[in-house]
Amino acid sequence: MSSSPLLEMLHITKQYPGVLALDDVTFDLYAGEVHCLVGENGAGKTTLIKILSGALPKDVGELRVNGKPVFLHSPADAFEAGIGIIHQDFKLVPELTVAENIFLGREPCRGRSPFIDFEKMREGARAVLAQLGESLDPRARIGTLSVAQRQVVEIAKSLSGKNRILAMDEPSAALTGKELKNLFAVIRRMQEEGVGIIYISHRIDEIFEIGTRVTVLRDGKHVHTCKTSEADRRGLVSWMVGREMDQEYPKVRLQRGKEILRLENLNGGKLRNIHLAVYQGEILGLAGLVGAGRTELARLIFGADRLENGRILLDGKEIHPHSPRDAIDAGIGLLTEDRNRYGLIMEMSIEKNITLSNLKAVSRGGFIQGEKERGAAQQFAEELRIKTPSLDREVSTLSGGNRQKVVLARWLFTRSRLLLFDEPTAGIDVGVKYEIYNLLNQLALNGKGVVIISSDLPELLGLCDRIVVLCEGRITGELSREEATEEKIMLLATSVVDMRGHRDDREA
Amino acid sequence: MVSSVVGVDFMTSRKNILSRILSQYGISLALLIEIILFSRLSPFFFTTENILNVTLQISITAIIAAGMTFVILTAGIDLSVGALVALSGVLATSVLKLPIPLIYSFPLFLATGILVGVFSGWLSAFFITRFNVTPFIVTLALMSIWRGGAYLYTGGRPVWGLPHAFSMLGGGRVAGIPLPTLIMLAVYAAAYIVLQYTRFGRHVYAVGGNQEAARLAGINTKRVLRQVYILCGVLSALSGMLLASRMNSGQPNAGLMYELDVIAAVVVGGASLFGGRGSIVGTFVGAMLIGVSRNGLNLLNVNSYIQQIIVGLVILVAVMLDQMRKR
Amino acid sequence: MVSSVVGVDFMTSRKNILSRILSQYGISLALLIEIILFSRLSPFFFTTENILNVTLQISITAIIAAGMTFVILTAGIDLSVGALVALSGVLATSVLKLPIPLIYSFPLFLATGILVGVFSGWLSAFFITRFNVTPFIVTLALMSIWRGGAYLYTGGRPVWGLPHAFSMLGGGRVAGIPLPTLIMLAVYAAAYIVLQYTRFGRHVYAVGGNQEAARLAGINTKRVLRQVYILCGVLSALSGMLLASRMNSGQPNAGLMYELDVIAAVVVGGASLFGGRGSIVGTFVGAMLIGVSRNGLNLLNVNSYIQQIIVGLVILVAVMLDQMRKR
Amino acid sequence: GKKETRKSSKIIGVTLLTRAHLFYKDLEEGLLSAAARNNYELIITAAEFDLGRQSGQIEDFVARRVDAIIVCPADSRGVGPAIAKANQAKIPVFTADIASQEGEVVCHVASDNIAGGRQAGEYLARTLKGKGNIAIIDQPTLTSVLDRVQGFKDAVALYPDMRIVADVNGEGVRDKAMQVASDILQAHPELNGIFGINDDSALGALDAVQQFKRSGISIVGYDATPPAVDAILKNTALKADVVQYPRRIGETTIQKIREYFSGVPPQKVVPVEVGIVDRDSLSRTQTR
Ligand SMILES: Nc1ncnc2c1ncn2[C@@H]1O[C@H](COP(=O)(O)OP(=O)(O)OP(=O)(O)O)[C@@H](O)[C@H]1O
Ligand SMILES: Nc1ncnc2c1ncn2[C@@H]1O[C@H](COP(=O)(O)OP(=O)(O)OP(=O)(O)O)[C@@H](O)[C@H]1O
Ligand SMILES: [Mg+2]
Ligand SMILES: [Mg+2]
Repeated sequence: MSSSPLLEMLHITKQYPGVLALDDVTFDLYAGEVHCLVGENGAGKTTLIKILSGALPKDVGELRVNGKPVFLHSPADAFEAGIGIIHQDFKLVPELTVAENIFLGREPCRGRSPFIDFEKMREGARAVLAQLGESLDPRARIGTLSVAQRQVVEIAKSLSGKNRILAMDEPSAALTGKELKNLFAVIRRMQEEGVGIIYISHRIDEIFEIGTRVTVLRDGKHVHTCKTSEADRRGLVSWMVGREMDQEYPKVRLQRGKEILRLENLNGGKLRNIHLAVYQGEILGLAGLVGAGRTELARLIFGADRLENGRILLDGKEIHPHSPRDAIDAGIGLLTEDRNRYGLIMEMSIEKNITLSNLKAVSRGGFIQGEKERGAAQQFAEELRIKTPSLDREVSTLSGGNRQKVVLARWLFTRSRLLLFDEPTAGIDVGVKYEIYNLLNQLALNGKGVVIISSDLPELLGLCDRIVVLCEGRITGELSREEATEEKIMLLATSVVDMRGHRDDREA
Repeated sequence: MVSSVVGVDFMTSRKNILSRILSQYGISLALLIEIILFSRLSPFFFTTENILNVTLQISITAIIAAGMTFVILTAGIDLSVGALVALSGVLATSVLKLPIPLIYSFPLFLATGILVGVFSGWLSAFFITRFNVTPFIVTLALMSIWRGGAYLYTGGRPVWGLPHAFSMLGGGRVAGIPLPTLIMLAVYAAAYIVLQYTRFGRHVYAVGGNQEAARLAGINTKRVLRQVYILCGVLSALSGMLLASRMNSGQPNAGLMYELDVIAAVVVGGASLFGGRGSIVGTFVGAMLIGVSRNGLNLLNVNSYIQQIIVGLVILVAVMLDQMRKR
Repeated sequence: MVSSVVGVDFMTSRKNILSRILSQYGISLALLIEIILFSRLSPFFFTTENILNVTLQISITAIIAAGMTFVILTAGIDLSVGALVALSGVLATSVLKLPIPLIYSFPLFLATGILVGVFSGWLSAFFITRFNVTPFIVTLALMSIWRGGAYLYTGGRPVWGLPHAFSMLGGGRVAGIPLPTLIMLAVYAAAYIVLQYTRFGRHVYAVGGNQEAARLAGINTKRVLRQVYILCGVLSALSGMLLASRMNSGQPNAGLMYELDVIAAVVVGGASLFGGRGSIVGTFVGAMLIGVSRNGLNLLNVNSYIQQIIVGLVILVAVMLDQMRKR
Repeated sequence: GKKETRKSSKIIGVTLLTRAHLFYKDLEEGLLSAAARNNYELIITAAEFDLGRQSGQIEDFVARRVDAIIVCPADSRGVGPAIAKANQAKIPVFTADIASQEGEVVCHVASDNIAGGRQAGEYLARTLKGKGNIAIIDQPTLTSVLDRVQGFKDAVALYPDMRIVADVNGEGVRDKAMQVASDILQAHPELNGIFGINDDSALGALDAVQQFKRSGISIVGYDATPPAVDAILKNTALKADVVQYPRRIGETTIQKIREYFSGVPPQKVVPVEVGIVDRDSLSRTQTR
């Protein structure tokens, strides 16, 4: 670590209409360190990064790189200053390919001509992806990729330039096992090369694993900065949420009730021969690697994709959900993993997004009763602590974690009998996560079927009564709460690959 | 396109009184300025009779614009409305030529017109939802087909010689107010209530904001689209019938280029062609703005070439004002 | 290689290229079917002279459609192209009336026309990027303003009595091929290369696919938009000048409704009005499809009312085929 | 024998200005009936006011090698190059209604628009006894209409007490004409006369006058289409119409083509009479 900071952000203040997102925040970063930034949802982490990226003008404050003031009027300026950003909501062009996205804005050209050297670009893309241990086809269009794959591309994009400063806004939210390890390896390597890294995450373990220092923000204010070696988990969490929290996974032992969902020999998409049962009063976890088919399975049950064959039985009766509407009418709910693409109506208010799937409950004869609607939304907003000055705000003005809470609220409000949660806590802070776990327990307690897909393995282990593991579209095993460990899950999640004795392109 | 939180629009630091006023009224301010200006320039402008005249003139396109607002809110577009005005006009009026008393043929006339509208809207929605053809193409094709159909059916000649009493529909007055004006007001009141207070209205916004998310939230997006296009078709047909009554004839060349006027009114009124954003009040003000410009310039006997230029400028300036207020 | 991809002579080009085009662009199939059908029905259709004739006729709108493809790729739209054809036509031709030899006035003619196009495109982009007014409104306003301007400047009467040699530009032939056809092919070849192989081309797609992402990647999105609208303006002006030469006069009512034909060609060619999706080859095939339909129906002496209906159907069916192939 | 004469002997390409107006509908009928009598086959297209499209249609005819082409030019000058192409291909070109200023045209059959406009002006001046306020429902984007209005203004200019107070664009269709006429009625409580540049314009003005229950206004239209004739006969505000006899223009054009084919070179310009009809003349003779 050198003596003078690589980056200084001094007295930064940013006001949104009705929200003071940053209030006199000072933050610095040294070459070769990983400076973690933590805080509750809506604390202002992303806002700080956006100011650093040149995409958002600050109201007050000063930025210095290597002691010299810099003025960032546009993202191009930040790029010029050697600042790379991994954005929380991916900033990718769905119609362009992986390689084109990675090199967007700085495409390699043939000599000084305006013609792109596609060969060089693909090679470059392959090289950065290899650093991350990924062999995504550089010619694949972004629109066809899953959230996790997009996350990888977003990371690769920031690695392809020559950045001295790299800010990563929740890069791990969609990643699991192998991808995460590769990410950390890359971070360490860059650290050695003297790059300064800002790392944002809601997974506290990660902070201690790779962080050099950690800064806590709360309600837009700087609260605390210290070396990670001098901090402990409890302390950090209490700095963040402003109170003590003892248990991370509140587990209530439940009595398994009668079968609520039964899948018989389901086929569709990449899924093959799926047999599965979900019971009342239990929380079932679905584990697997990126692209294992967990999301597809949930979508099939929910009627979002076409079922090739097989039977779906709800409460013993066969159902044929041809559309999400059918599924919802039958009592099934699905929280999708990609809140921005498949969850939220961005230009609609928070309140309207919450009630969208269950408008019947707040209307009479087709007319929505404003007060009832407000009441319902209010209740969930408080329960999930959605941070906003008003529920009339557009969802687009919310921070990432708070958006996630809105989709969660929507599905809690539908009061479905069977709830499928695909990455329910992605981007949600520890304090609220705890509340959500309580809510999930409560749902199970009330006799609902709860299925959770999560790439956060400790979360699955802490929360589920039973974990089913998928690999390449097949169920490769089932573990009870008692027998489940991270190692066993990972083994099952890669079992098909092992059996075949060679690695699939996607998994290599 | 889903824009995200970056929110460059929110440069709130320099918010002065003017922009605060603007933020309240948007393009209504432009309309107000225009009304004041015309009142000063022409003694005939701000008279009861002329105000009724303006509302009567805009009623035809404004009624369609109410339907178009729904369509545009779903990120769609309907280019067939002008042709539909003609087709419903000629088909419905030809019913009035049947040798039966008006008291019987009139309901038949209404039924025919409405049916044409329903059918056209249904057909648009069918191709859009079933074959995934973009609304622009579907309705462009229908525009061509309906217009050709109207000419073909009439052989290019108007349907005329209709019972004189028929002209009461478009030409009559109730309490001094032209019937089309009243119908327009009723349509707007109903559209406002539907969009603001009903589940269907909410679904329209949701489908336009993010169709896939709406589907996954359990909204029957295909049905919503179908209803929206049928609504637009029916309102176009209604306009076609009113227009036919005002001219006491079915003109195969009626409604030429209305689609542009109608879409302009909706977009000037603040709706986004990318869906999910817009309001029925905005559309009304948009239609008024265009209608008042034309009327005022006609009253002032401004050369028609210069009128075109001024109307273009008015639209541009009004929307610029509207955008500046959003800063 | 490029010109064969563009597909001037479908029948003679290599089989593998042909099948590649077909699999990539579903509407090429529709075009092919149509060509085969017309060849069977009319002995005059598949003759060298008529094929050249078709390319000559579509050249005017196709050249504009190339520019419109860029605009639509950025999720924009340009409604002013038709009016610009008229305005550039009358302004540029009036230079030819100056009492100087054609050899001096002709470059001046070209400069004037191009300048009009550059200015219009620049102005559109200025309002779009600076005041955040939606492209639909800006270019609708400019359409009205330029058209009014063209009428006003000429008093509604054409600019005529031009030097006879001037008609060579639009009427001349090189190696038997009409000059406008050659210019169109050159424009398409260049547009193809720019869109596929240059940074600018990628940036156009990026801006249309996700403007925010493009901006955050350091792309100067405003500059891209400016360049795109200027390009579209210049190509419209070029078309205006070619048309003026073909008619040996500057017509203030030239290019009426071209915007619709042009946008239709682009969208039929597979572009999305929401940006980011589309191709220059698709646009060419789209323009051909519409042009061939009109030509073939004229040759077959189909009643013009029925022609409208058939053209509508052809567009609808072609795009449906294209969609079904994507399943 | 008989079978042979049934087969059409000649193919003639026609490009009309538009098919959206009754005038051209009638002209087309004149063409068709005369063509049927002569066993000519007609290929009828329409420019819809778009010269570019019309040039294309002419080029299509050349490609199809028709025996003759009839053009109702979308513009008198602009159509020249297209006609030149037909000349090159040695296909005879005839123009109807509107003349071409350039290219070789065998024969032009038309009524004079300036004369027609002048007749309308004179009629209105007679009716209003040489004084009053007059409005024009115009369509100043067409050369033929500009000529009509020119003739009308020339005639009115002879009466110092007649003033043209408004000249608005009704785009030649009834719905738009009705709208602008309504506006005019508001601005001019003292309006005495309206000239509609075609019958859609005049009838649109009539609709407005009736809806606003205005009296003392005389309207003169152009083309004398059946709905207009009916309105005149019913003693409405529409008092008179200029007649162009479009059927006769069509029939005459075919007749001239036949003369040409039979080796008799027709005269260069064949004028077709223009007249004005009002209630008296209509009830006296059945014109149509
Ligand atoms: N465009 C906007 N308009 C209004 N308020 C906004 C906007 N963007 C963010 N905010 C508000 O600013 C505050 C800080 O948001 P920010 O995105 O920085 O939070 P965060 O710390 O990144 O949270 P998370 O962990 O949920 O991602 C939040 O209260 C948010 O609602
Ligand atoms: N019909 C569909 N339409 C749109 N996206 C789909 C569809 N089916 C699957 N997907 C997307 O494809 C991606 C891959 O799904 P899959 O089920 O294979 O992955 P997974 O096991 O959920 O792993 P991960 O979510 O970690 O990538 C998911 O992100 C899902 O959103
Ligand atoms: Mg954040
Ligand atoms: Mg998933």
